[in-house]
Amino acid sequence: MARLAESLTTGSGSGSDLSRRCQAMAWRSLLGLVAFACFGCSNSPYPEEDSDTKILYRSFEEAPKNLDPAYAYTTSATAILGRVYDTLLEYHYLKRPYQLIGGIAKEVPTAEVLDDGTIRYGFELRGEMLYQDDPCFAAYGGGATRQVLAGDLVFAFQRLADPLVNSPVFQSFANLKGFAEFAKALAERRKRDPAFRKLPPREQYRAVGGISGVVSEGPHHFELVLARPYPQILEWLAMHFSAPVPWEAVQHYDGKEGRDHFKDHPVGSGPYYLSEYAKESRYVLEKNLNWYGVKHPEWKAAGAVYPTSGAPGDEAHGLLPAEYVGKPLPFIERIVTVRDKESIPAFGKFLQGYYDSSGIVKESFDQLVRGDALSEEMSARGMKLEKSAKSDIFYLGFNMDDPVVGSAKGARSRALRQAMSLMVDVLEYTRVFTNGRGIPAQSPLPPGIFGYDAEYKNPFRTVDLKRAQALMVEAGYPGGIDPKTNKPLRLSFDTSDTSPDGGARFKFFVKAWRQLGISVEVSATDYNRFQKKMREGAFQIFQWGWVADYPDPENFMFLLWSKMSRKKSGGPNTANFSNAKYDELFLKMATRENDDRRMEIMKEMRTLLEHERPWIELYHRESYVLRHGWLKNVKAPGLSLPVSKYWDLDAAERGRRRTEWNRPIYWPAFLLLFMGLAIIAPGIRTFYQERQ
Amino acid sequence: MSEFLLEVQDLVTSFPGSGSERARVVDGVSFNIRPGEVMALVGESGCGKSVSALSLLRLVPKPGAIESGSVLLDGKDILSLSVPDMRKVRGHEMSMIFQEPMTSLNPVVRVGDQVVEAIRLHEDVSVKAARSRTLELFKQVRIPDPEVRLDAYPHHLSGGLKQRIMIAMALATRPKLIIADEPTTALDVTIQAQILSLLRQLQQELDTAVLLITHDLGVVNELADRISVMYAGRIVEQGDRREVLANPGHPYTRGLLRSMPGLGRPGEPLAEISGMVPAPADWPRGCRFCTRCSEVLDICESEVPARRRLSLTHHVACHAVEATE
Amino acid sequence: MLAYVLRKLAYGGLTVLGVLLLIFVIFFAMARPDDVARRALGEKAQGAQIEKWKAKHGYDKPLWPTLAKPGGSLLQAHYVSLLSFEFGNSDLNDSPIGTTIRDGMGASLALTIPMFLSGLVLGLVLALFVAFFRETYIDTMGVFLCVLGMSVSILIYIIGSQFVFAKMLRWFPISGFDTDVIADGNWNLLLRFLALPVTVGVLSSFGGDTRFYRTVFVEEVNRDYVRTARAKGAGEMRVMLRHVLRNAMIPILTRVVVAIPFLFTGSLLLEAFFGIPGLGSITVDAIAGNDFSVLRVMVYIFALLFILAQIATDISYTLVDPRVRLE
Amino acid sequence: MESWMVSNLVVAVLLVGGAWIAVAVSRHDIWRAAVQQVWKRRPGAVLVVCVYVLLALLDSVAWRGNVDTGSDVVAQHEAVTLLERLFGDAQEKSYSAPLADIEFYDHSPLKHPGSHLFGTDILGGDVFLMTLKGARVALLIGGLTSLIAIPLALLFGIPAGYFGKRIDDVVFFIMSTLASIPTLLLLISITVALGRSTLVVCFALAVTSWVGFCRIARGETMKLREMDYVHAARLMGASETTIILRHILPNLMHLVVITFVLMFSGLVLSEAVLAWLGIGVNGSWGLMIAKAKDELSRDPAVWWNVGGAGVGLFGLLLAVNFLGDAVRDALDPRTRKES
Repeated sequence: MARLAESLTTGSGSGSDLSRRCQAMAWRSLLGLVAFACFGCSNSPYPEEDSDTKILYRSFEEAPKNLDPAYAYTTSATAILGRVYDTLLEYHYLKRPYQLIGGIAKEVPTAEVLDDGTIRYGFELRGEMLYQDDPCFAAYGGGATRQVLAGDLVFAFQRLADPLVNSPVFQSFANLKGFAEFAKALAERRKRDPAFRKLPPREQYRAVGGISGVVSEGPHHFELVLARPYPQILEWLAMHFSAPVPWEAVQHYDGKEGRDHFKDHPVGSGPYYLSEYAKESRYVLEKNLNWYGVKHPEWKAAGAVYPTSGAPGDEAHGLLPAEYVGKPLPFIERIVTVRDKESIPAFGKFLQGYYDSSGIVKESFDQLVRGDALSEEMSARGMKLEKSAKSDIFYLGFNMDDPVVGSAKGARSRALRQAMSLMVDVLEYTRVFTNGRGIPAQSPLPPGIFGYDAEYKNPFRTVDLKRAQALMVEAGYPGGIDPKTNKPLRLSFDTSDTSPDGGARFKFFVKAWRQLGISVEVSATDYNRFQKKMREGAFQIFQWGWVADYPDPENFMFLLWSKMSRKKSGGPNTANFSNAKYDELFLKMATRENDDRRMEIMKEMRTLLEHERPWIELYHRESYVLRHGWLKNVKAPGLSLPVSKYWDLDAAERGRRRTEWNRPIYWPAFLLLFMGLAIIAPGIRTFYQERQ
Repeated sequence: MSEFLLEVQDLVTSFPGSGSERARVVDGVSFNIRPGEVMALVGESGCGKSVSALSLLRLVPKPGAIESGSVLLDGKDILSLSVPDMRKVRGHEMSMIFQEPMTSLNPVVRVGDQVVEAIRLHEDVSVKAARSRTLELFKQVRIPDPEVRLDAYPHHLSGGLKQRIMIAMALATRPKLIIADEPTTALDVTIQAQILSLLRQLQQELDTAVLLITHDLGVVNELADRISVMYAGRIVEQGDRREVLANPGHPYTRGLLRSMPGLGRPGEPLAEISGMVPAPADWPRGCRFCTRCSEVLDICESEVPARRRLSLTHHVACHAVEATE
Repeated sequence: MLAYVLRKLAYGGLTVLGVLLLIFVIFFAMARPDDVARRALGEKAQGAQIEKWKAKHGYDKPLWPTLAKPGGSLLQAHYVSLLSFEFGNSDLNDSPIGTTIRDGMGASLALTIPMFLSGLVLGLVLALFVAFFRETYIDTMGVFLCVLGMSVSILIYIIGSQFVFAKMLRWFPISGFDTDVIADGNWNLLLRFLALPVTVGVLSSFGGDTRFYRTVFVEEVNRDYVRTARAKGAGEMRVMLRHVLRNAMIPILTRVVVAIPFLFTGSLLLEAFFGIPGLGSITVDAIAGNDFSVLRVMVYIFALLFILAQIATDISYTLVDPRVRLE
Repeated sequence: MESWMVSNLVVAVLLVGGAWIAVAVSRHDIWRAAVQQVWKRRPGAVLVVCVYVLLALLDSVAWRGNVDTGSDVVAQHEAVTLLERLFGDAQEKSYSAPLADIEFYDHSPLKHPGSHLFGTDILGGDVFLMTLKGARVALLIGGLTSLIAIPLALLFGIPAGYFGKRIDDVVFFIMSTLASIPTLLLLISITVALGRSTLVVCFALAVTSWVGFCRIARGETMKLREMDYVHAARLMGASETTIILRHILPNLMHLVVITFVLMFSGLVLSEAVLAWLGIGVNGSWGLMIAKAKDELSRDPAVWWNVGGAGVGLFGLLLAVNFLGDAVRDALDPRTRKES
């Protein structure tokens, strides 16, 4: 501009002179731009020097809130905790249905029924396991690290019971002998005794006497005693809740004097440790050289080497390559996880090679997937597609306390629910909204869970307009007309999903029910308002989903257990379904091992639900995971388990691909520049000519 | 070289009108000024005086534009100068004093600096030198406490002082011609007299030519050597001050004179010219004064009156006047 | 002057108290402690856990003070914690809010300061340019382009620029940021991350700003003192830079200084779409996550900055306009 | 009374009101001159705005019956607007491109091939029709919000400016408090506190936008209060109410009109951002654009939805912005002076 000013003020008046100046200016700015283009322009979000290391790049949408293993219960936290903490048991990487294998414990124990009716599980721990290096050990007179002891497990279980930790899984562990009593004693003693309150947690636990059903004998033997049969406890042991926790870490990281909080500073014995944690934006996991799998490759422990066998078909899929089978884990040096709140930019970065794997955003599905396989274009880029069924269920629920759709009117309202269930076409729904991803649900149970029956077809879950109309007559609303008002029956559909996308999805259901003459109004409110309605039972129809905590049918069937009713107990039975027969069957089924009798009971429950229709089951999600060719040994887990210790990647190949895919295109910049000049230059000339 | 400092020939300045036609606000104006002479351009507001003045400096605001004519300053054709050359003329050879001293000074710049700027724009002198020149100028225009005033902001000063500063600014580079556009209209009567006498004095001291634009015949009487009377974009009468005032040829000039207190005969009621100057779009085809003229003839409405000579130094453009050849 | 500033500050303090009350009313109308707890603990939390959570976070107190127990209300706790700048911990993830905000501010400023400065300079230069060529087709086109720019939603700018510049032309990363980049001084990478959001930010506010500046300039250009300057023989450039710009600074300052608080609070949309972990992004998370404790602090800080900025505006007037005196 | 009847009634009121304003305007020289000047300067903008208003009116007049509703039983009991009647039933299954004969993704033939000028959306609705219907929502947002905000601003601004002292202090306190809260947060909080509906969104927008005009009204009133004719009226014994209603208010009307037009585009744009945050108004262009964020990244991209909404929004804003300039030039005495 200064140059321009100069040329204008001293302008001698001849147009050609001015345009010569303009040309000079244009060339100069072009050169500047080229200079920037050569050195500064690149769409890579990472520093160049990292490109040769075996770093796995991932993205996350929601920030983890809390990394206390006893407390954290979100997918984003699990992604860190599952890698940082080792658990007593683990799931086999390849086998399906899921199979528990030893983790810290050498083997999966069997239940022993004791004389007093309690059930005991005994665990033999591996010796010589170390925690990650952490200053907290030195703070209490130790070295850089120390051994993992059975006492740490006892401490971890005591933390689960501690009311101050406020663990979300308290109920699930309450079947342990003495668990609830311990919690109560702790609370009372704290209330009574201010001096006691000031003690470190470990000493408090010790002073109250511990949990009678959680015992360690020597450094490597650990025992659990259940007061009641609860076979699902073993599944819980494969989760981070009961992972061994060093008391030093809990005591040291108290948030005082510049120290972290324990919830932001996990200290574990797993294959990775957390080396950098900017909660809102990114975190880095580094290979833990103290991990027993790294220190003792000769052990060939099940969870520490690449498996030698898998599920049928794994071999053909290249999941058992010779160069990996039996090799010690982990292969990847570092895991960098970066926050991307919006799915579309995140997916764009995956396509550019800056993330190694990604889910498929539905918007790009049609470009990527043809039928069941990857499109040719994507295959040519070396991408691979992994599919798996997730252990979850999405459903529409009725509020069973509602006077119109609920159970109060008995057979009439049941007929209404049946009619509405008959109208929802899940296949069409998944086709429109999830690219056909999703298995139509016939009952609450998803595939891979005991009790799932692929043959079973729910008679009320195939579209049948005639039958639905007949049921409407039965329900007292012929043609959908409410005899009271002489107008179509009005119902309301509540949701807290206020996104535009959600709007379209709910309209789909509304459109379906309109064919019966039912006018359903969607009321999309914010989270709080929605929660209030749910709490108070002031709603009629809603959509909800449930993701399994562990692969057992009990974890699904309890969603309709009357004790879990949202209105009465704040539990997850949001339909407020209450049926004596169902409750009785549920209690019978819950504590049984997976045997034929259990199967029978569940069939009975299924039939009951089929008829009562508190839910219109929609679908079980299928997860499609895309990965680049340089990422190896990937098998998609249906549960949210961190399995990246089994993965490997080829950094050199990745570097080549990234460069190849991301060469900047510069010519539009020059074009723009020239267009700008072309527009302005004649204006300046005419302006000056006019002034002469 | 002619005897005139400034020669204006058939100057036409127009503004966009209602339709596609442009309204000629200044329509064929011609006059000239000798060096050291005071020429008064007289007329009611809205008759094109100010636009004529601005045309001389080529400062007609957009979208107005000078259409044709010629302006010669010392024989130099102002209208064909390049923009930078024109800039050298402004403030240097020809400067202007505006009607509104209140708004014509930059409110956020010290008044001294504004005068310094006027000097340094045309002369390559140091700030210090320019400042001492400014101080001299302030003294010359009789500003009390000139040292203090140098650093004052316009809002610190009264209207009269501001106008003195405007005059100082106009004199800064000793121009040959000063255009004074109603320099006293916005001031109190007592201040008016002071400013007028100051102008008169300075004009005589410096022997500068002045184009005085005013509607006030009293001012004219006091200052002017010659008078041009303007009505609706045209000059209707021109001549030596004494001749025009003593023997006005045009009914419009007579009207102006009659409506002046003090110039008519004592005891006689003040007459007024009925109506107002019509807007440029409504200007009649013939004599533009015909809608308001008390002596209107048939011919007035259809034909533009030619210039008639009353004496060697006195012209008038009126159908009702007989030329004395 | 000092007395004026003190009086203004006192008035500002009163406004802050009002703002705090408004925040309290609004947020507690918005969220009941139960809802906050459920959002923080997740869908699977049970009744007893929620009660414990509420007790731990102090949400078990009554909302309003009562005669019997004037001390122990939430309202009082609210005032005390904010006025003493003891922001406490987030409802959602229990991390100390003070630290979160300090960290986020860095990222926000890294985005907003370049955006603000380049937007200001570019807007002023272009407005001067357009005003300089007023009444020519460049002016008409400039105004048209400004209105054009104002008539496009910022969402379209963001989506479009990510599509064109990052995906098609591959000039810049689609999104991303790394707070370490600032600490490491990796300017190349930082520039790469910021190029696109800064461009979008400038583009979206550009039309309105430039048009405003132009209006101010054109208004000033038509003033008498400008005519005086020209009559003195000043060139157009000189007229623009020395006379017009200085007078135009007065209305422009109001607009500019009042925009400064927004620099600290960041930009909700840009930060969300470009993955910049600044305060805007934190605010969006807090909105989505029902994090009352963070939201109220954000509003409070904004209000403080806003009030300070207004006083700063008043003071800056005295710097550019000799006619203004603060009394 | 059902909502469609209300809507019809509103149309009637608006038409009568419009006619009344037209008559009033034609009687006053200043206003008539202003209208003429605006028309002369920006005839295009005026025409475009008129088209939008016409569309909005067409989409507001509704009645029941006389339509073929296909499988939709409920629709027989619902009112259908004039605009929808003009288009008839144009439902498809899902996406189809503009003027296509087949569906976009599964390539099955359409029910109404070639009739969708802007294609169809995810549920098979005609995008062109939706775009046109968006005009009503946009005008509703702008109009209703102004209808709340402007009287609010006058209600607070005039007494503050006229009486000064305590009243002024209180109003000024309210204004500075509101202005100190970030707009977006205030908007969200209000919608969350009051629930989500068109009315609430408009109310929230009004609460966040009235302060600016209130400040102007207050300042202008202060100026008018010192005018000679106000003093004269006071001397003649006119009551304060009379002075405010007869002398102050009419002299603020030009500011009202200018504010109304200038505020309009900002409101419609704000709604688009709100839509992204999930608090948009049903059927608005903002909602269509927020959806398009996902649709554009589909591959092949679904661009016509955002295209339709973008064009609709852009056209209106462009016209309104130009109109706003013209109206301001015609009415604002500050810029009215000839240059």
